Amino acid sequence: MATVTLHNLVKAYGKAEVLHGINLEVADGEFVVFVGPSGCGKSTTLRMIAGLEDVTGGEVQIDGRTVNHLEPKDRDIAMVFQNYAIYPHMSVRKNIGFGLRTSKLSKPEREKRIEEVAAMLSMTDYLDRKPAQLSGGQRQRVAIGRAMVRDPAVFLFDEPLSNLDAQLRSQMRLEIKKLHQRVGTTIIFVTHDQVEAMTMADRIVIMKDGHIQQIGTPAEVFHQPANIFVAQFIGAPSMNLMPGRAVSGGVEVGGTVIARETDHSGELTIGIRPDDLHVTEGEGRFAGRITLLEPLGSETLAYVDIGGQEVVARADGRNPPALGSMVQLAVDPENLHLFGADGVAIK
Amino acid sequence: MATVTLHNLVKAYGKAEVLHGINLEVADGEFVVFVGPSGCGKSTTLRMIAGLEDVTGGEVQIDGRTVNHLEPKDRDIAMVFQNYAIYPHMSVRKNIGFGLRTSKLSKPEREKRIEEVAAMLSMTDYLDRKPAQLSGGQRQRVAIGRAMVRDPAVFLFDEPLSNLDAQLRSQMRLEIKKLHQRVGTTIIFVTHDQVEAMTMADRIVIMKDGHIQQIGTPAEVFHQPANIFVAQFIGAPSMNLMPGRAVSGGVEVGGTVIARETDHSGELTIGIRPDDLHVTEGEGRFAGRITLLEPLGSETLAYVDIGGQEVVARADGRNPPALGSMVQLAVDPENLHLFGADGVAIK
Amino acid sequence: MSFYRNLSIRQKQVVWAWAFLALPILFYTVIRFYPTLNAVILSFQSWNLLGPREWVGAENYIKLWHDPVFWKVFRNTFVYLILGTPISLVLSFVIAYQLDKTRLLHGTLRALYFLPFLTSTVAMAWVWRWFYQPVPIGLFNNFLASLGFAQISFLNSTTNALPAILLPAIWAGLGFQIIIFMAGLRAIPTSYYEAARIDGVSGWTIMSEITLPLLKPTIVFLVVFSSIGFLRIFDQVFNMTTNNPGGPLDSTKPLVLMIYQTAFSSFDMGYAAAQTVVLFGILLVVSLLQLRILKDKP
Amino acid sequence: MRKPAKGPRDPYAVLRWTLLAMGAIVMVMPIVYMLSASIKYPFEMYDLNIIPKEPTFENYTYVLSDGRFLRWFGNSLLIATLTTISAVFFDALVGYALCKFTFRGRTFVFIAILSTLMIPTEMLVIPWYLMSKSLGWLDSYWGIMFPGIMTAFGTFLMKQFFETVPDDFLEAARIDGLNEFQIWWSVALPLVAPALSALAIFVFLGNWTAFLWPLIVTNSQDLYTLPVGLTTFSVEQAVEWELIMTGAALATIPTLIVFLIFQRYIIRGVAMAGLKG
Amino acid sequence: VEIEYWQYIFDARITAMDQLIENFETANPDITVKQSTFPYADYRTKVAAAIPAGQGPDVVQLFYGWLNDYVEADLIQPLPEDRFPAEQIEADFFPMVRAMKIDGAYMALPTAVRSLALFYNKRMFKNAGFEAPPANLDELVEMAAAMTQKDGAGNITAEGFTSGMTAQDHHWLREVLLRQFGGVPYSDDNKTVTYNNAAGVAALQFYTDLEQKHGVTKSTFMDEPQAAFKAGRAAMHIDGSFRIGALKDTRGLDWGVAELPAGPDGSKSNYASYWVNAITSKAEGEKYDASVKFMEYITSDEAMQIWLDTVGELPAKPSAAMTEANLADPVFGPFVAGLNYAQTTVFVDESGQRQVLVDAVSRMFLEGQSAEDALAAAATAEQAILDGYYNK
Ligand SMILES: Nc1ncnc2c1ncn2[C@@H]1O[C@H](COP(=O)(O)OP(=O)(O)OP(=O)(O)O)[C@@H](O)[C@H]1O
Ligand SMILES: Nc1ncnc2c1ncn2[C@@H]1O[C@H](COP(=O)(O)OP(=O)(O)OP(=O)(O)O)[C@@H](O)[C@H]1O
Ligand SMILES: [Mg+2]
Ligand SMILES: [Mg+2]
Repeated sequence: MATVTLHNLVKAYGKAEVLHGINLEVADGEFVVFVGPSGCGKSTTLRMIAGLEDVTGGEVQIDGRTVNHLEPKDRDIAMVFQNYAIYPHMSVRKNIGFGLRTSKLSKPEREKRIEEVAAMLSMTDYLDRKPAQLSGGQRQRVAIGRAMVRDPAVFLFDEPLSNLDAQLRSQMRLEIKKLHQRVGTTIIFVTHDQVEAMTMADRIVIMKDGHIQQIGTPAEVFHQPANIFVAQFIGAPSMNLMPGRAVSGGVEVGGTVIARETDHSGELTIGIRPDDLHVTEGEGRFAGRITLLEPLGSETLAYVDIGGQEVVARADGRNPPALGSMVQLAVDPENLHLFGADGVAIK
Repeated sequence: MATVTLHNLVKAYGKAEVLHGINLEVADGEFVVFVGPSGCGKSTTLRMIAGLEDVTGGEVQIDGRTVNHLEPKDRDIAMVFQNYAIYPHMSVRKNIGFGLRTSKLSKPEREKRIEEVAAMLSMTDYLDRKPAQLSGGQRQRVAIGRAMVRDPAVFLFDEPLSNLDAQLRSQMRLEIKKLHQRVGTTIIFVTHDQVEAMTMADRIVIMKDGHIQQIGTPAEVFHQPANIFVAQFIGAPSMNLMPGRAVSGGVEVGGTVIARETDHSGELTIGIRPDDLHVTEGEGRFAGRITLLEPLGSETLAYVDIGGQEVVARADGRNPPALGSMVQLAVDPENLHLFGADGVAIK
Repeated sequence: MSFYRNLSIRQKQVVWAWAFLALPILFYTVIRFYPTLNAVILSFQSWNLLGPREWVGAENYIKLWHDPVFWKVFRNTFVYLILGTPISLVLSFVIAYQLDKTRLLHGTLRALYFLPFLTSTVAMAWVWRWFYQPVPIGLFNNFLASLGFAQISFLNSTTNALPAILLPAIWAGLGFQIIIFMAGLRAIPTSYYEAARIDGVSGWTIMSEITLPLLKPTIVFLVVFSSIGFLRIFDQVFNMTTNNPGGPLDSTKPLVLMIYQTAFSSFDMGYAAAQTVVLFGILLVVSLLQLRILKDKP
Repeated sequence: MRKPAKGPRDPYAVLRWTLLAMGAIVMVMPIVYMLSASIKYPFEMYDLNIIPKEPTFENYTYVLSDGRFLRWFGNSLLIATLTTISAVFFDALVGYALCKFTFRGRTFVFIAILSTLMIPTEMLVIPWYLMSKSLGWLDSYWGIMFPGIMTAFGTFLMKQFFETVPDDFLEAARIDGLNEFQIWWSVALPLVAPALSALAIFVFLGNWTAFLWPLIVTNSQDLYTLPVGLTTFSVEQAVEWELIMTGAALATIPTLIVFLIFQRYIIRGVAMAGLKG
Repeated sequence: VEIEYWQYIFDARITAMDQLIENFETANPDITVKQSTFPYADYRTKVAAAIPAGQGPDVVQLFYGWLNDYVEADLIQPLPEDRFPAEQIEADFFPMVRAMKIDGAYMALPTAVRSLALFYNKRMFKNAGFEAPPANLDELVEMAAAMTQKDGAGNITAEGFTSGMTAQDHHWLREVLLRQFGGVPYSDDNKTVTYNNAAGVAALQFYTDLEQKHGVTKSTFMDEPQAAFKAGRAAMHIDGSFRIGALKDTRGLDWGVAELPAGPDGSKSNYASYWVNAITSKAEGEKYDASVKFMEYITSDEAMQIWLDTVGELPAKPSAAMTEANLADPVFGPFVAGLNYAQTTVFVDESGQRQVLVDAVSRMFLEGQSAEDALAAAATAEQAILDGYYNK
């Protein structure tokens, strides 16, 4: 187990700088998830930690030691790849054992270690199969096993779940989370799926275009997004954004004034999460017509047109409003998110 | 626009029967989604409707006419494939226009039609690009455009969204839904993702192992699943299932008796959707320890161990209970699902 | 070691790359480039292999330019290319395309088509030569004669001999091309064809608008390598015309055979070297042209 | 590779199959004639019947009774095998380096190696001979083998094949502490195993039938390869064809057997070449 | 001391040489001779690659026409005058061996020489009622015509006479027919082509008429003339003495040998060629001495007789060749007799010069050129080859 520190990390490919100074401290045993849209530099950061890419500027420290020039194998890390990178020509046992090739363990010790890891992943029965005979989830487990077997100080995951289907994905998510609880190793996990980030992370690092947008616990980034980008990126369906204005006594949005005090004046962007915008029987803040309904079972998402602007609101799952009907939408002023013209959140 | 009727449809590959008599009536303009686990026969059914597979037994009727022996092109259908099947060497324009090659339209008419479709899909600016220069969602739109351009009576979609990432998937879902509202063509859509099925379908057909399990509206299949399979398949996270028993005055489950009358007696399986199982401050039905938390932002999923059985319950997003704490779980007796030993739902 | 440790990842890669390549580069330099260079130098010399080498300037090239045999050979070489490459490609494509649709004994048929690729050119050249003989021993002519047709002079003819020799060359390489084509065809997703069926486009359109364009990488590969093969044709010609190599009247002689004869019958090494340099130029230009034409076009 | 394509109904199936089968028969006809000639007496050589009136294995007995034939066969086998191993090894090494490492001069090296395809070996024989002489390689197995221990075509093929290996596999191994050579050897190579088998058969065939250079470089008959040995049946102004055919048949049969046994594997390997032209 | 000897592969020659070596080694216990042999078709290439590299043999067998190049390149050492006195050689050997004398020294000597003769199929002769082989060219044409068989479509199924410029016919044309029609192929110094005249045309015309006018032969018949004769599908065939061995073992073929037919004026001519043995420049010191001894032995009368008995090639010395026994031999007799009036062509590029005549005939057959034009073109081409060589 170890801490990981990134200090002003910069990466350039030729002239193109793709990471512009990343600073991050990962505590010992922490589960940190990097999330962000495609191409934002998540993998690059991870690969620099792993030692698969040169560091253009700044420092990578593992357990307080600068490792910029260390070989991957000397960094005491393990990595799991998106396409599993398990070798199709080796049995599960050999695949898992592969991580031990350079270790100094004796043969029986290795075998024991492999069995242990397999047991931990409930893969004991499959040890002698070839990957082709495994399901996607099992393959992913083998990949994790191969990383675990060396008992590294830091686990790195690069979108390990994105090749799995929805059901498996949520299952593996849980497994990895539980594994972390059990072994307690520091984990850095890259994904572009915010649900994964939310459900697994101790802390989330949200990146965009080679910059960190926000670092925080899932609750922080969800409830106090640092800027519009984070607000939209985290949470599904995405936060509704509406143009608004700070007025005396509150903010004006969609033709209504909502009592919410702010130091800011002038143009604002108002964000409301669909979950905070309820279709209500009584009097609401906004009125609009339902253009589309997405029944999700226990709830229904209603797409409501209020004065030419479409917003998503939550409605009941059992008795959803009718398509095309006029509805009232209620929102708690506390749940408004305010952003300045520069997109940064306003307290 | 047309109706589609499947009458006792059977398909066998060699000796292996993979569809065992499918009966279905799709109304004119209806949006029907086939959903089910991998290998259950969804694609096969769809491909038989399209005319890409021979019919082993039974009938396929489109608009009342038996089409078993008709060539695909004569069935007045269009199909969108999982991997889009758009030609990498043709521009978007040519790809969309490909569907018109056999039509009798004049050149300018074709051009007009292509532009129309492109406009409908907001792809006008991309008409002269090659697929490689498009994002995944745009490619999918091209595939839909190629199907639309011929203005068929029935649209067939075979998992068209499964190659897209989560964000894009939910966006495309909406687009297809809206498209359907606009053009009103009959649509048969295959997926293995229940969220897609729920949000898009007028009616859902749930299949397993070549048999239909249930046909119903999203609300029906969610709230009144016909059997355990449907109950578990629809809804995320999956319904909690617990062994129980019918006793006088209700059902016994997890050590408590819940007042819920039923004609059935003896062993039962009790299903409770995570959404119906709330972590509560007050007195609940069950007590247990929280083993894992999945914060989703507006709510948190709590994995609770009640007497050795793990269930998933819903907790507040802003103030989730602490990991490892003892909590009470509340459930409304109305929301219990009861299944007999054969897995079939009991009223 | 510590020097190596302090290298960046990229630099380490460079070190490894050259370590991997060290022996091969030595090999290619000594075994291939040096003799090639030697040939280039030799093309400006006169040497009968036995005596000393003498500088003669561009004389060999001038001689080549004025040598009517060279121009004939030059023409032949291109005829081999211009007939051989398209014919073998079309044939192998047609067979691969049809074979791809066949399931009954698919593997066996494929193996039969591939077999000729495994045989020795010399032995097969003899069999073919035998097929081509006039009556009473030639298979084809006996066949013609038994049907009452006049016999055809296959090899002893200035017009028929070249195609007659080309045929076995095509025959021998066909199996390889068929398999490559089949692999290319298999790599095209079925859904492309199904989409086209649903759109109701005709078989010909599918072929010209979908199959062929999508096979382009395969086609480029085969065109380039089969062209190199036909431009370097030698074994078949040499072995089918052993009595009169490249004959009759040089009508079948390709450049490589001319080089061989100049070098090992006339022992005019300098002249042979000049021919080699010309051949090298032709191969280079043709390959580059093909790559350009086939790869660039959208 | 997907299964052979299939449409629901195919009206031309029978016609297609018949034509293909006929084509296949035509394709193997010359081979059949070779085999047939090898069991004929000289006086029947020029008859066209496939099954000889008086079949005889005398040619085989004659060829095989000459102890040298077996020796030549063994030489060919040894040389072709060793060369194949070496060529597959080095071609894979170079192909890998050119595909998976980025370094300045990569394209140049690649083009340079490919350009060697354009020089006919006939012209290189004399320099090779002189070189072998000064290095003392004449009349030795090594002397026969050295020009073939690496091939440009193989390098090209291997480069293509390695393109299909995702970098993740290599990086995973790098993290597991393997050095680049180990990565190549124990990760990359097994991943392209079918391709290696295809390359192996090409190289093997090429060496199995090589003629001019083995002839020039060897002095003693003990070192002859099969094709060189076979030409000893051709004498001044005439050729003993039935013996050549027998020798050719004997030379072809092993490759046919190897091919038939490993057919699937070889074809899969060849097929990999086509995927990313 | 061990010396190395090279020749091409031909079973009888190898056997003969093995025996010679055995005898030689018994006589000279301190010397061993190692024989290496190479396929005939590539022997020349092999030798040319090896000898300049100093790799080859100490004593080598070369076709007489190749010798010049080797001498010029100093790859062959002259035979020592004391052991091989020129007068002695000129007295003992057939005169054609004088071509081996370069700059006053003998460079090489043959063990045996070969000449041409007419092979004939006795069974076909009997069937056609002929008793004796043709004595002159007219008879040759007549008898060939009588024995040629054709199928309904006019395709030849059995030839009266074989022909094939790529085999021995170019020698027959150049040194035999040409002279019989009154011409000479080359000037005395061998540097000029002299056959482009009426005699030459007549000879060429005679040759091509066999196929084109008389239809008694077809040059492509059964691929090779000897194959047709061997298969019993040709009545007459001109070939060298080296063919005897191959024909001897042929099942069901009854054949005889006769001298080449005489010309229109009754003149006889023949073509003789030979392979010579020479000492390469590699042999030095005691190897050189051993090589000289070996040369002495393989050019001795004893060696020649062994060679004749084993290989069927004729001794290079009249004293050994023109014995009663040899002349009376039904097989060797005609060849030996032919040696009396045989000519040797001094080639500078054997294959090139052969090709010139091959092409001349091809042009007449395939392109309908007249004999005059074909011959004129051939003369120009061959002269160019000669000039290229002599004016270097
Ligand atoms: N080898 C390279 N050469 C040049 N640019 C590169 C290279 N690798 C990555 N990049 C660029 O660096 C940026 C960050 O890439 P990176 O792979 O880290 O993105 P990512 O966040 O992992 O995206 P994804 O979610 O698609 O994996 C991208 O703009 C990419 O184009
Ligand atoms: N060509 C075929 N030959 C034999 N069996 C087949 C063939 N195609 C499909 N099957 C079998 O038919 C069954 C149904 O396949 P189908 O493709 O319809 O499943 P699916 O529901 O579409 O699954 P997925 O979600 O994986 O696409 C499977 O068991 C499959 O193995
Ligand atoms: Mg990435
Ligand atoms: Mg499917």
